[in-house]
Amino acid sequence: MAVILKINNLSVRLGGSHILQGVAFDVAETGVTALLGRNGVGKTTTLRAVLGEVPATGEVLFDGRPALGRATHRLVRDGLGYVPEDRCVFAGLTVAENLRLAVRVPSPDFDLVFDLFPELRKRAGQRAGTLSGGQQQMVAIARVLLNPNRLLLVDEPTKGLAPAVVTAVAAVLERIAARVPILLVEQNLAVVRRLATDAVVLEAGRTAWRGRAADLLSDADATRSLLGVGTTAGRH
Amino acid sequence: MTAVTVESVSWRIGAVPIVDDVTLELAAGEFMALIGPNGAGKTSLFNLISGLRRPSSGRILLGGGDVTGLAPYRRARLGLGRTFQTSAVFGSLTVAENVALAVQARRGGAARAWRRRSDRQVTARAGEILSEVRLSPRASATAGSLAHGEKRKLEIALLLAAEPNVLLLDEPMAGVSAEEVPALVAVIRDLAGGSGRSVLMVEHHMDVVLDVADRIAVLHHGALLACDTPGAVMADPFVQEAYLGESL
Amino acid sequence: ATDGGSGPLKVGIVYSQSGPLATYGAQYAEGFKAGLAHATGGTGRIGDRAVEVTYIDDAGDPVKAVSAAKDLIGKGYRVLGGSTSSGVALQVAPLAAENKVLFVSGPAATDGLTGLNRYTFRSGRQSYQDVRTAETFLGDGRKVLVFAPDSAFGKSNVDAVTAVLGGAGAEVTDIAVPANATDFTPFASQIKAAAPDLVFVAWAGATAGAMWQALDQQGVLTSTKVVTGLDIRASWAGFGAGGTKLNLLAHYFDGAADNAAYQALKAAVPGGKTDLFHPDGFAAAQMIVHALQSSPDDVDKMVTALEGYAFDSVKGRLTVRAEDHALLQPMFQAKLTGPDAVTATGTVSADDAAPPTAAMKG
Amino acid sequence: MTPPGRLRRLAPLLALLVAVVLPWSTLRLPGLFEGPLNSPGTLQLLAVCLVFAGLALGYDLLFGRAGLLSFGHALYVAAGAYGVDILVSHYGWRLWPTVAVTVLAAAVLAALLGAVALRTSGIAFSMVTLAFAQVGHIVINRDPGGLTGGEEGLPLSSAGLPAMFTGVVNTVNLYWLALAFLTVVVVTVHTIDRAPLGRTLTGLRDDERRIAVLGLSPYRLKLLAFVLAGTLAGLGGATYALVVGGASPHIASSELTLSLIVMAVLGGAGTRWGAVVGGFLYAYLDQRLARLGGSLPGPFGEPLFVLGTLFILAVYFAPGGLASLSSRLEPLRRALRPRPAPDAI
Amino acid sequence: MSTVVLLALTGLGLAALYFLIASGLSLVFGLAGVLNFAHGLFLSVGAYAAWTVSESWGAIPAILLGVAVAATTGALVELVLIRPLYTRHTEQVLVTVGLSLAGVALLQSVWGADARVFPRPAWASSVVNIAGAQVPADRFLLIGAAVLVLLGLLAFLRFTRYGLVIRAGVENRDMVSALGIDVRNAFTLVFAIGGALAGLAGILAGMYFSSISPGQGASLLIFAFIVVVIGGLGSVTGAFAAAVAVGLLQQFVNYYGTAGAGDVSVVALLAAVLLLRPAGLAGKAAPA
Ligand SMILES: Nc1ncnc2c1ncn2[C@@H]1O[C@H](COP(=O)(O)OP(=O)(O)OP(=O)(O)O)[C@@H](O)[C@H]1O
Ligand SMILES: Nc1ncnc2c1ncn2[C@@H]1O[C@H](COP(=O)(O)OP(=O)(O)OP(=O)(O)O)[C@@H](O)[C@H]1O
Ligand SMILES: [Mg+2]
Ligand SMILES: [Mg+2]
Repeated sequence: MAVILKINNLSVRLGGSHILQGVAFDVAETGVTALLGRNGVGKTTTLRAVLGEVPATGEVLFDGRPALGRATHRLVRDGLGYVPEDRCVFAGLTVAENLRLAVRVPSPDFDLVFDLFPELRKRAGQRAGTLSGGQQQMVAIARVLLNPNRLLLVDEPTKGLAPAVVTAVAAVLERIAARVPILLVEQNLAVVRRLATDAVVLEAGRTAWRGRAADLLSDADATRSLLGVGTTAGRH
Repeated sequence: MTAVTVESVSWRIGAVPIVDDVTLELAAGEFMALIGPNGAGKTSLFNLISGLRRPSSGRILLGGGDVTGLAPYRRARLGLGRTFQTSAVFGSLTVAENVALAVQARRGGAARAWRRRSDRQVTARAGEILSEVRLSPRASATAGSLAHGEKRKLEIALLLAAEPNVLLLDEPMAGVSAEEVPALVAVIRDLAGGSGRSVLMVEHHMDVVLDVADRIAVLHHGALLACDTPGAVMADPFVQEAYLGESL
Repeated sequence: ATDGGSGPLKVGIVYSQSGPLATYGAQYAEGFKAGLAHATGGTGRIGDRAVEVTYIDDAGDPVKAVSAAKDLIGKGYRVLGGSTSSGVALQVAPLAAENKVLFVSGPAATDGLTGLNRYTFRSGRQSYQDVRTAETFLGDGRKVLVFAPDSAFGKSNVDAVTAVLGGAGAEVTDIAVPANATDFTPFASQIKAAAPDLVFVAWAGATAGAMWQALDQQGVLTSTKVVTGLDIRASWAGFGAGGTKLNLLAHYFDGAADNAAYQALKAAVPGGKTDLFHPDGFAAAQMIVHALQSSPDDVDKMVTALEGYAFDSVKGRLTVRAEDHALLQPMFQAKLTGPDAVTATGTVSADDAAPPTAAMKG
Repeated sequence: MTPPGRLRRLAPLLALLVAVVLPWSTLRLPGLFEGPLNSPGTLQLLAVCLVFAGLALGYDLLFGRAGLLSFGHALYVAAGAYGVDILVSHYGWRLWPTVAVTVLAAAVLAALLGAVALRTSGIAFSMVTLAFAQVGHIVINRDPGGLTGGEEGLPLSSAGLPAMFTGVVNTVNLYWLALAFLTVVVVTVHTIDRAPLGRTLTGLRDDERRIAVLGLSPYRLKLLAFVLAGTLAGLGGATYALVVGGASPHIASSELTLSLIVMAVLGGAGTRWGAVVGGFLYAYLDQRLARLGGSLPGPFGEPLFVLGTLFILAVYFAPGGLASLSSRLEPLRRALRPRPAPDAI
Repeated sequence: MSTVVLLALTGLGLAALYFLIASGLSLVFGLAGVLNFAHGLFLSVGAYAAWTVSESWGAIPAILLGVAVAATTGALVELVLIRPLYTRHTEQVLVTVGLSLAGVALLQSVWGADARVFPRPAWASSVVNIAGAQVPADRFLLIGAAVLVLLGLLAFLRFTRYGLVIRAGVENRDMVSALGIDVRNAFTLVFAIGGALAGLAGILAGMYFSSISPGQGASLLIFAFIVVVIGGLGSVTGAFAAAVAVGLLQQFVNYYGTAGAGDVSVVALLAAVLLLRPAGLAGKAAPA
C-alpha cells in the first residue's frame, strides 16, 4: 500500500507538558484515514505538528519528503490542505475575501464550492465573523476545496453542523476522498463509519490502535475500550 | 408560570431580519430544545435573551418581569445563565479558578477586595462542580491551554456554578468525544431535573435532543416554524427534509 | 568633606549634558572651564587649595537636577552652579536656601530667579534685560505688538514688554500663539493687519523656522520693524531669507565685545568660536572664584562678598546687584549680515538694560 | 506550609524591614551609588525609585490586572502632584489636609473621566484616556491664573511644609515617605490580588462577555479598577511633589504614561512584583545613566538610548518581564529540591 | 473673506501634512495591527537622510534617498524586531515604544539636539495670491502629495492581494500560512511602505517647518494618532477625512478661539467621535 504521509515517533511538548509522546502511523494514498480518540489525547496537536505549526520532534514524511522543519506555507503549496478544528475563518474579512485569499491556482474550483454550499454565494459580502457557526465551517471547508491537493488534514468538520449539513459534508468528503486522501479527525462515529477506510486511535499522546476502520468498528470490545462507546452507538 | 417569555421579538441588521418576530414561552421546569439549520438565528436568539444584543422590536420577560432593556449582568442576577457556542472561558485563570470565580459571582463577593480568594466554601463548591463535569484532573491547568472538548465541559461547569434557574445552552455537545457524551447528557439532565429549572438548548445531535427535550422549537430563517413535542416535530416534513436530511 | 582648612574646594555644576538643551549646556560648561582658568590665573587653585569641579548631567529634568544637588549638598559641597533650563533652576534654587549653600544659576533666563532667595545668584541675563534692549529699537513709534507663544515663557515676555514699553508710554498689544502651533500664516497676516510700529517676537524652539518663514511671506518683515532675540549660532540659518531684515537684540554673540576675558575665552573654546552661553559659564566661574576667595568655607560670607560684586567678563563689566542679585550687564543690538554672520549695531549699557529691583523673597 | 514557602511569604516583610533601617547604614556600594547608603544623594535617588515603583504598580493594577491600557494615567499623577503643590505653595495649606483633599480629588477626577472613557473599549479607550490627559497637559502648560507655572513648573514652597521634609539633612524622611507610599500601594494591590476581586479582574481581562453573563457588571468593575488606580496615582503624585520638591509639566505628559507602561512590562505586567521591580529599576537607570552619561561614548551618553535599548532587549529575552525569569528557573529549582511537596489546591 | 480663504487653504495644508504622517501609521496599524510608536522615528530618519545629502545631491535625489532610507528602516524594524514577536501583539507595540525612545536619543547623539535648517527650493517659499490671501506655495505641494499618496494607497489595497493577506495574517498568521501563503514577506512589505510614507512625510515636514530636529517626528505623531483613530482604525480614506477635519478645525479655532483652544478642540473632537462611534468615522469598514 502506497503511503502519502508517514509519521514516526512524533513527539510534542507544549507549555511544559509532553503532549505527544511518540505517535506513529501512516496515511494511505487513497481513502480516508480516521484519527480517533477522546478529548485532549492530542489529535489536533498531531495535525498541527505535521503542518509545522507546533514544534515537534520525530519523523514526518509527506509524499516521501521530510516535513518537519519545513515552513507551513511550503508544505501547503506542495498540496497539504488543512481544515482546522476551530474553523479559523478570518472574522474581519468577507466570505468572498476569505475564499479569494485561499486561491493558489489559476483556475480555482469555485463551481464545486458553490455547488456544495450555495449559502456561501449568497453571503459573499458578509463579514465572516458574523456568520453562524455552521456557515463558518462551510467557509473553512470551502477554502481547501478551491485548490488541488495531495492530502487533506480535516479536523472535526461536522462539529456544530445541522444533521442535514453533516450528511452533506460527509457526502462531499466522500466525493473528495475519491480523488484526494484525507486524514480525518472526527467524533461522529456515523461519519467515520461511512467514510473511513483506515483508523488510528490515540490515547494519552500515543498510538493505541491502527488498522482497517471496519475492523475497529466491528470489534465491540476495541471500540468500547478505545473510544468508550459501543459499536452501535451512532449519534443519529 | 413561565420562566422565559419571548414576545414578538425581532432583530434586524440593516433591513435584514436575523430573528424574525419570534414568540416563545419556556415554562418553569421545562426542557426545550431549539433546533434549526445553520444560520437560522439560534445563537442570535440566545444573545437577545441574555442581553448581549438588544432586539429591534418586541419584549423579553424573565419570570414574568420585563427585562428587555436590562444589561446582561442584571439578567444573570435574575437567574439567567448561558453557555457560548465558541467556548468563552477565562484563558489565563486555572480551571479551578474559573469555577471559583463563577461561584463567587453567584454568591456575592467576587468584587470583594480584602478577603482571601481561597474561601473554603467556594473552593469546596468549585471542586464539587469540577468532579460533576469530570474536569477534576485538569483543575490546576490553565484554561487557555485546554483541549477543545475540555473547554466545553468547563463552560458547563461555569454554568453550574452560577446556579441559574434558566439555562441557555448553545451546542453543549459540539466537539465532545463520543465517550463523554452520555455523562455530559446526564449532567445536563441533572441540571434541569427536579429543581424546577428551565432549559433552552441548541443542539444538533438529535439523539441527545430526543433524549432530553420536553418540547422542540424549530427556527428557520429567523422565524419560529414549530414548537411542539418531539414526536410531532420529528414527524414534520419540513424538519425531516430541510433539517435532518437523509440519515448517514 | 571640606571641614575647614586644607582640602580641595568643591564646586558642583549640575547642567544639561544630554537632552534637548545639551548644546546650551556644552557651551556653558566650556565657558565655565575657561572662566575658572582665567579667574585663577591658570592655576585652578585658590590660595593653596585646588578648586575641584564636579560636572553632573541633569538631562534637563528637574527630578535629576534635584537628586544631583541633594547628593552634592549631602557630600558637603557648599557651592553649586549650572541649570541650563529655567524649570530646573527654579526647582534647585529653593534647595540652596534650605541648606544654605551658594547657587549660581546658569543660562536659565526666567525673571523668577532674581530675588528668589539670598543664596541664589545668576550668571546669565534675564528676560527683562532682553525686553529693555528691545525698547531701544522703538524710537518714536507708539504701537507695539508682542508675538509670543501662549505659555509661561510667552506670558512673561508679554508682561515685561507691557511693563517696560507700556510704562514708557507705548501702546502694547499681543498675539498669543498656541505654543505647539505648526502653521503661523494666519497669525502673520494678523500682525500685518494690525500695522504696529514695532513687533517684538519671543519665540524659541523647533517651529521657529516656520514662524519666520510665515512672517516673511506675509510681508511683516518689510512693513514694520521686527525685533527679536538672537539665539545660538546654529539657529541663525533658521531666520531664513528674511533674516537680514530683523533687528536683533543679543545677549551675546561672537565678536560682540572684545577684552581680556573674551580673549581668554576665545583661546579656550574649541574652534575659537564663542557662542551665546559661553559668557554665562565664564561669569559663573568668575563669581564662584570670587566667592571662594573671600571665604572658602562660610557661605554667608560668600553671599556678602558677591552682593555688589562688579567684575570684567566676556560681555564687559558685570555687576551683581546687592538688593536682588540681578546680574547687571550690557546687552547688544545686532543685524544678521549673512547666514553665518552677525554684526553689532549698538550696545545697550548695563544700566539701560537693568531690570527693576525685585524684593528679596527669602 | 513547607519552610521555603514560609520563607517566601516572609521575604517581602524582610525586604521592607531592610528598607526601613537602610538609612542607618553607612555602607558604600561603589558603582551603584555615589555615596554611602545614608547619604542624602543616595536616599534621594532611592526615594525617587520607590515613588516610581509605586506608580508603576498602581498602573499595573489597571494594565496588568484588569487589562485596561490607559494612555492617560499621568493625568492622575499630575493631579496629585500639582494639587499638593498648588495648595501648599499658593494657598499655604497645611500638608496633611492637602494630601487628603488632593487624593480625594484625584479619585473623583478618575471616577468622572473613567465613567466616560469606559463607555469605549480597546484602542478607543486608550485614545479617549490619552485625549483627556492631553487636555490636562495643555492646561498645565498654559499656566492658568499663574497657578501651575506653565512649562517652568512649580517648585514646592518649603515655607508651608513641616520642617521634617525640608533641608537636605531631612532627605531621609522623604525616603521613608516614599517607602510608606510604596508600601501602601503594594499592600493595596496585593490584597486585591489575593482577594476575589483580583481573580475577577483577571477574568475581566480574559473575557468581558463571560463576566457579564455570570452576573457581574464589567463596566462597574472596570470603573472600580480605574478609580482605585487613579487614587493610588494621586497619592503617588503627592509623594512625588514632596520628594522632588515641586511639579513640572513632564509628569502630566503622555511620555510619563508610556514610561509607566515600559516599567510594568519590563518587570512583568500582572505579576506580583514585576511592576515594582520594573519601576524601581527604570527610575534607577534613568537617574544613574544621567549621572554616568558624560563619561560614556556616543549614544550611550543619552540615557534614553540605553533605556530604550534595554527595554527592547527585555521584551525579547525576558518575555513576561523580569518576573518571568524566576519562573524560568523554576524547573531547575524543582530538580534541585529533594522531594517535591504534594501540591495542595 | 481673505482671512477665511487663508485659514481654509493653510488648514488644508496642515491637514495634508497630518494625512501624510497618518497614512503610513494607518496602513501599518490597519493591516498589521501594530500601533507603531516608532513611526515618528521613521519620519526623522527620512528627513535626516535627505538633509545630509541635500547640499551635494540636489532636491529630488535627496528626497528619493530619504524615502528609501526610511523604507529600509521600516523593513529592517519589521524583520529584526517585530517579526520574532508575531504572536505577541502588546509586545510588538511596546518594542516600537522602546525603539522610539532609543532611536530619537540616537539621532540626538549623532546630529545634536538642536534644530537643523532644512533647505527648500525657492519657489516653495513664494506665495500665491488667492482672493486676497497670500497662500504659501508649499501648501499646494503638501496637498498634492497627500492626494497622490491617498490614490496610491487605495490602488495598492484594491489591486494587490497584500491588503487581504495582511489583514488575515493579523487575525491568525498560522492559518494564512496554512493556506499556502508566505505571510512574512507581506508584513515586511507593509512596514517598508509605512516607512517610505513616513520618510516622505518627514521630508515634507522638514520643508514645511524649514527645519528638522530629532524629536520633531515624535511630536507630530500625537496628531497623526488622533487622525488615525478618528478616521477609523486602518481606514485610509477615513484618515484622509479625519485629517481634513482636524486640520481645518485646528486652524480656525486657533485663530478665532482663545489661544490653546485649537488643540483642546481637536482632543474634544477625538473624544466625541470615539464616544459616539467607538470604531471611528469609517466604522468597521475594511480598508479602502
Ligand atoms: N499550547 C498548549 N499549551 C499547553 N497544553 C496544550 C496546548 N495546546 C494543547 N494542549 C494540551 O494538549 C492536549 C491535547 O490537545 P489537543 O487539542 O491536541 O487534543 P484533541 O485530541 O484534539 O482534543 P479534542 O477532541 O478535545 O479536540 C490537551 O490536554 C491540551 O490541554
Ligand atoms: N453582525 C451580523 N451581521 C450580519 N449578519 C449576521 C450578524 N450576526 C449574525 N448574522 C447572521 O445571522 C444569522 C443567524 O446567525 P446565528 O449565529 O444566530 O445562527 P445559528 O442558528 O446559531 O447557526 P449555527 O447552528 O450554525 O450556530 C446567520 O446567517 C448570520 O450570518
Ligand atoms: Mg481537537
Ligand atoms: Mg449558533
